[in-house]
Amino acid sequence: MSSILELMPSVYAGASLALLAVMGSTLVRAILGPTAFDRVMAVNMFGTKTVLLLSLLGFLSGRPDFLDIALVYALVNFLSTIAVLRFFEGRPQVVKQCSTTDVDLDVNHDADPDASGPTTAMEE
Amino acid sequence: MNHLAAIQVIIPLLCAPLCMLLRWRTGAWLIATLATWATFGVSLVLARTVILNGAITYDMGGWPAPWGISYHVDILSAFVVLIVSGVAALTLAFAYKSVQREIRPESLRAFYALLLICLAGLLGIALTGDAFNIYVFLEISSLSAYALIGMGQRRRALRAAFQYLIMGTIGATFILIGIGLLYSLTGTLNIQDLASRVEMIPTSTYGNHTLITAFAFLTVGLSLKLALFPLHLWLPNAYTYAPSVVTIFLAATATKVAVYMLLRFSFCILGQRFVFEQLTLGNILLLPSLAAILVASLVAIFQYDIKRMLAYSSIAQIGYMTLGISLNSHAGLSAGILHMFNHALMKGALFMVMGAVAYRTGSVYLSDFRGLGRRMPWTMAAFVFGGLSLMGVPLTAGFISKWILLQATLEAGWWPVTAIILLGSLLAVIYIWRVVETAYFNPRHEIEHGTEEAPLSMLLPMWVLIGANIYFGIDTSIPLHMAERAATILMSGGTL
Amino acid sequence: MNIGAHYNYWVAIFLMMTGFYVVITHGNLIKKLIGLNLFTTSVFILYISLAKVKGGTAPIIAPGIEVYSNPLPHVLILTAIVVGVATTAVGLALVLLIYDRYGTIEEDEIRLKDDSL
Amino acid sequence: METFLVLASTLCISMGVFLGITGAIGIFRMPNFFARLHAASVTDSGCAFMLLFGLMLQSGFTLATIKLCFILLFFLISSPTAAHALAKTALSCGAQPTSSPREER
Amino acid sequence: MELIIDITLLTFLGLTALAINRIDKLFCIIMLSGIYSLLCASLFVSMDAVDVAFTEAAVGTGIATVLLLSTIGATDTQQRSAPQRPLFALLVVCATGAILVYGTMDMPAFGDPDAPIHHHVAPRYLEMSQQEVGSDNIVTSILSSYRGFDTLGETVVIFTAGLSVVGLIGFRGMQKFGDRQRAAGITQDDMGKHLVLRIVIKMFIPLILLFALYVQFHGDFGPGGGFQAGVIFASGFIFYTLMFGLDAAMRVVSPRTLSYIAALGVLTYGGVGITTLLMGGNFLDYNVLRPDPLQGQHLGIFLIELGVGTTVFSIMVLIFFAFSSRKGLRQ
Repeated sequence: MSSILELMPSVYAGASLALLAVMGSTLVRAILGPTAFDRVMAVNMFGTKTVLLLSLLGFLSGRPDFLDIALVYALVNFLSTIAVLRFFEGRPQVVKQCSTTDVDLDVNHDADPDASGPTTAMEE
Repeated sequence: MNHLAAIQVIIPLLCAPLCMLLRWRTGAWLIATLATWATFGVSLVLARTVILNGAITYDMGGWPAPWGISYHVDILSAFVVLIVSGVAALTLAFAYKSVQREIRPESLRAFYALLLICLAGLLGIALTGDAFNIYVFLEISSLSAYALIGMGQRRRALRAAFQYLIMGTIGATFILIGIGLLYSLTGTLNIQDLASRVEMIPTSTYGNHTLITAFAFLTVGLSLKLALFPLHLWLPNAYTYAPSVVTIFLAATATKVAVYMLLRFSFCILGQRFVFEQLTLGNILLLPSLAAILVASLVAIFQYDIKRMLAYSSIAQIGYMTLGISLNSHAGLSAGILHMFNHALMKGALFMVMGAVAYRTGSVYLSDFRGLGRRMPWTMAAFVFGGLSLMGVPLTAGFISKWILLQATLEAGWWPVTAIILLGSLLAVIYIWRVVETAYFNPRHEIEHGTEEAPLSMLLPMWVLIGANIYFGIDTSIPLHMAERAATILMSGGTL
Repeated sequence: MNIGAHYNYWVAIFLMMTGFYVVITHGNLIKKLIGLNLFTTSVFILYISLAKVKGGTAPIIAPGIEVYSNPLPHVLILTAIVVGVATTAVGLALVLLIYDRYGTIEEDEIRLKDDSL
Repeated sequence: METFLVLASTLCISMGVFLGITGAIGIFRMPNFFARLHAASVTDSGCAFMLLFGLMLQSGFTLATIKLCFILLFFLISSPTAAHALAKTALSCGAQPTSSPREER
Repeated sequence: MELIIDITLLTFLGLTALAINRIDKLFCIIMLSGIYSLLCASLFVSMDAVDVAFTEAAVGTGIATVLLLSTIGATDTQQRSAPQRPLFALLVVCATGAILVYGTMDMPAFGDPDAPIHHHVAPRYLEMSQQEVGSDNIVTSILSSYRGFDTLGETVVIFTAGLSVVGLIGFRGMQKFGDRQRAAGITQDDMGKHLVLRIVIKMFIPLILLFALYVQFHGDFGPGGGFQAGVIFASGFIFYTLMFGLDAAMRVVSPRTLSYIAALGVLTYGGVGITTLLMGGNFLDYNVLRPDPLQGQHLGIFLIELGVGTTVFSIMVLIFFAFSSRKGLRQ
């Protein structure tokens, strides 16, 4: 019977390695991401993967009562996403400044802050 | 009454939040002044007990030394605490009128609270016997200093505060790295325990590299805080554009506490034998201090803003202190420690004169001093006496420390260094004379705007400092005695 | 296993040096503060990697666990993190006011504006 | 019972990991932002749910399970909301969800 | 296994640090510094520093990112100047790095159990702290009892940061934000359009505050304590401000009251110290608070954690109010 339970740590180890790989790819997306929103999405995804990694590490090291930290990570990750959205609220021209590749977004006129609605096309 | 050491830091630390709780603005000044005068009283009693029956150790939280944080107050700490709280008491007395002109009324309470916190930070550094606690209180005093400098009227104060913040934090992080490396070798943070375990490390084999790197980082971090010559770039702007009260307080205390930290780390923890024989701290410090004395005094001559001139002269005077330390002799060390005391008196008085002139004429350029000799006689007389003490003219405190320094260098046989010290005093004569000449002997001043004498609340503390300058020039027993005993303790590795 | 023995310290030093480089070279005040943050955070990594004991767990007493990591550096770093945040907050307040009074947060533009007075 | 729990949790965890990896590949393959956001957020919630559920199976009725429930609950609500808000702001700030990849301008 | 996780996390950190150095868009750097703190925090967890990971995540990713964002919201998001004197800087940096690497050559290997630091002061904390201080979490017992004076210094540092922001920016600067908004005709400066977000956040804020209280009082047995609780409590308020606008938030608690709460927090901490003085023990010696020393320790730790929590909460919210009140200045 106990042999089956020995299986679990290796499952945790495999899962955490995979999660590290996913975090790596999210990190690369965060660094390369053309538009600013790509970066926000990458940070959000990075946060959720870190939470999962921590829960796995908690189980791997046999101290599962450290899950408060994982909960705080989720909370803080949500907070920083909302703060970024608040930063972009109603300021489209700021978004262009924050995108790395100076893709020539064909903006015929500079959208004044209050005008909502799509005015530009933004892609690679 | 063995709680003195704790009370000394607690009074300013807890009066600061009190200042914030009051809505009544002048109440904040009242609390601050009472707190500083009480701290000065406590420091007098503390100094007396330390002189009479040796060092006091006080365990915070009741835990014995290496486990809890313990305060170890010896002669050197009592001496520095005396300087810091004395200058603070006089600065607060001076501050009532001067701050009304320079600080926005709504941020007055925050200003006084920050000043008290800065005082508590400096006292905390001088008293504590725990290496990491020094870092915490260093950060407290520097953080409040950044904010205080940032509150200056001119927009360049913000720029100076930001530059000081960046260089100060890098310096503090270097000190943190140094403490971390020392901790990794010994496992303790208490200074005396650290000293005993550092001796046990056979520096020839294991642990030699880490110890040298820890010493290197600590020296660079401390000389950044000390504004030793190559790393002094933040000091002139910080002292020139800060409010006058902040400049008076910082110029007379912050650099002295940094010198105290250098002494405490290199003599008490790393041990005088290791630091001077193996790592030749003497030669490392000698060159920058000589450069500081010469270059800073030279640059001071060409400054138009007199506060900036005095800031450069402070860098030169710090060069004298580090020169005393680098002599690696008992006389040199006591000269360095004594100069901390005398320099605090001189610079405190001179910057108070600047505060009074700024209060009356609004700025302290050389042109503002024209004809001040007649219109502000007391203030300018105080400037003359302060200048004489800066030059090292006999019967003033400046002369005593220069005299002992000269004796120490002659005793060590470094006659070129003595020549440089005398040259430094000569340069001091030039840049002081420039101001005195414009104040007294300048012909007619075109627009005789009616600036009359500075108010009494400014003149009194100024003249108390000038009186102390002269008194300790004549009867040098108390400070010299304390400096000499402190030097003996340091030379013996702080264990006496 | 010598590399594994000191890998933590070397990466901490590399991060320290990157932060230090950012602080020295970049003129933008906010970037300087972020570089300063990098620099101080990597000192924390150095401290914490000192405290780790191979095979030890977090210093919270739990039944049936013997080997714990060293709790003292953790306490030191908790205080140092607070100091780091406080410095960043004061630095950012100064940046706000500098932008208010100078209109720019680039160091050389600020110097230009001051020298042109 | 024991083996069933182990098998179930291994299955859940591997499903979660699979979803995670698809998400990671998705954010690189998708042409524009909205497609990438879709890939990221769906797999995020899925991976989180499956992984945490797998861990819950393993830890039985202890305090850890309750904490895992809290995390799972928080994730199930906050992660889609964040993705929704991000998409809404992106839309209002000018990102144009192109209908098909061929219209590369 | 742990070594592989450590090494991957460290390489990620290196990658992020290099990216921060290279990219010149401020917004991207702030996002990357958020990731940097998250990576640091997970590295701390894998190195068994649980409380430190808690604080680093709550502060580094939460508060620092939010403050940086509101700063570049009020200033500008463009970094214009090219790096100056890179060669000289590279030289200085490599020199310092070389000295440091030279210094670490003699340090004990990573995780080496018989390093000096594990045998001198730390063993007493691990063995005796349960009898003497009575809390399972050794870090909390050192933080609040053995080295309680350090934590008083830490609280004063946070209080100084709040004071400097109040001194530099000032309460009137924050109040003026309201009428500047009204003058600019922006009546509803909040994320009104996000209906879904508004409901979710309204649902979450009470839970977040409850979780903060749990962290505050759970400090003895698990990771947590006054400082972390204060930051989470403040993040609840920051959520509210982000969602419902600064005006509404300032009506909930005005900056002036926040500075009073902060002052009271520091005074609670100092007050506990002074009562121990008056009751005959040394400063901050909790054994004298109650007849039974262990209860005294519990009471003392409870009170000072409360003081730290209140100070940190009010100062963090105060700084956030001050920074977001500068938002309208740029237009």
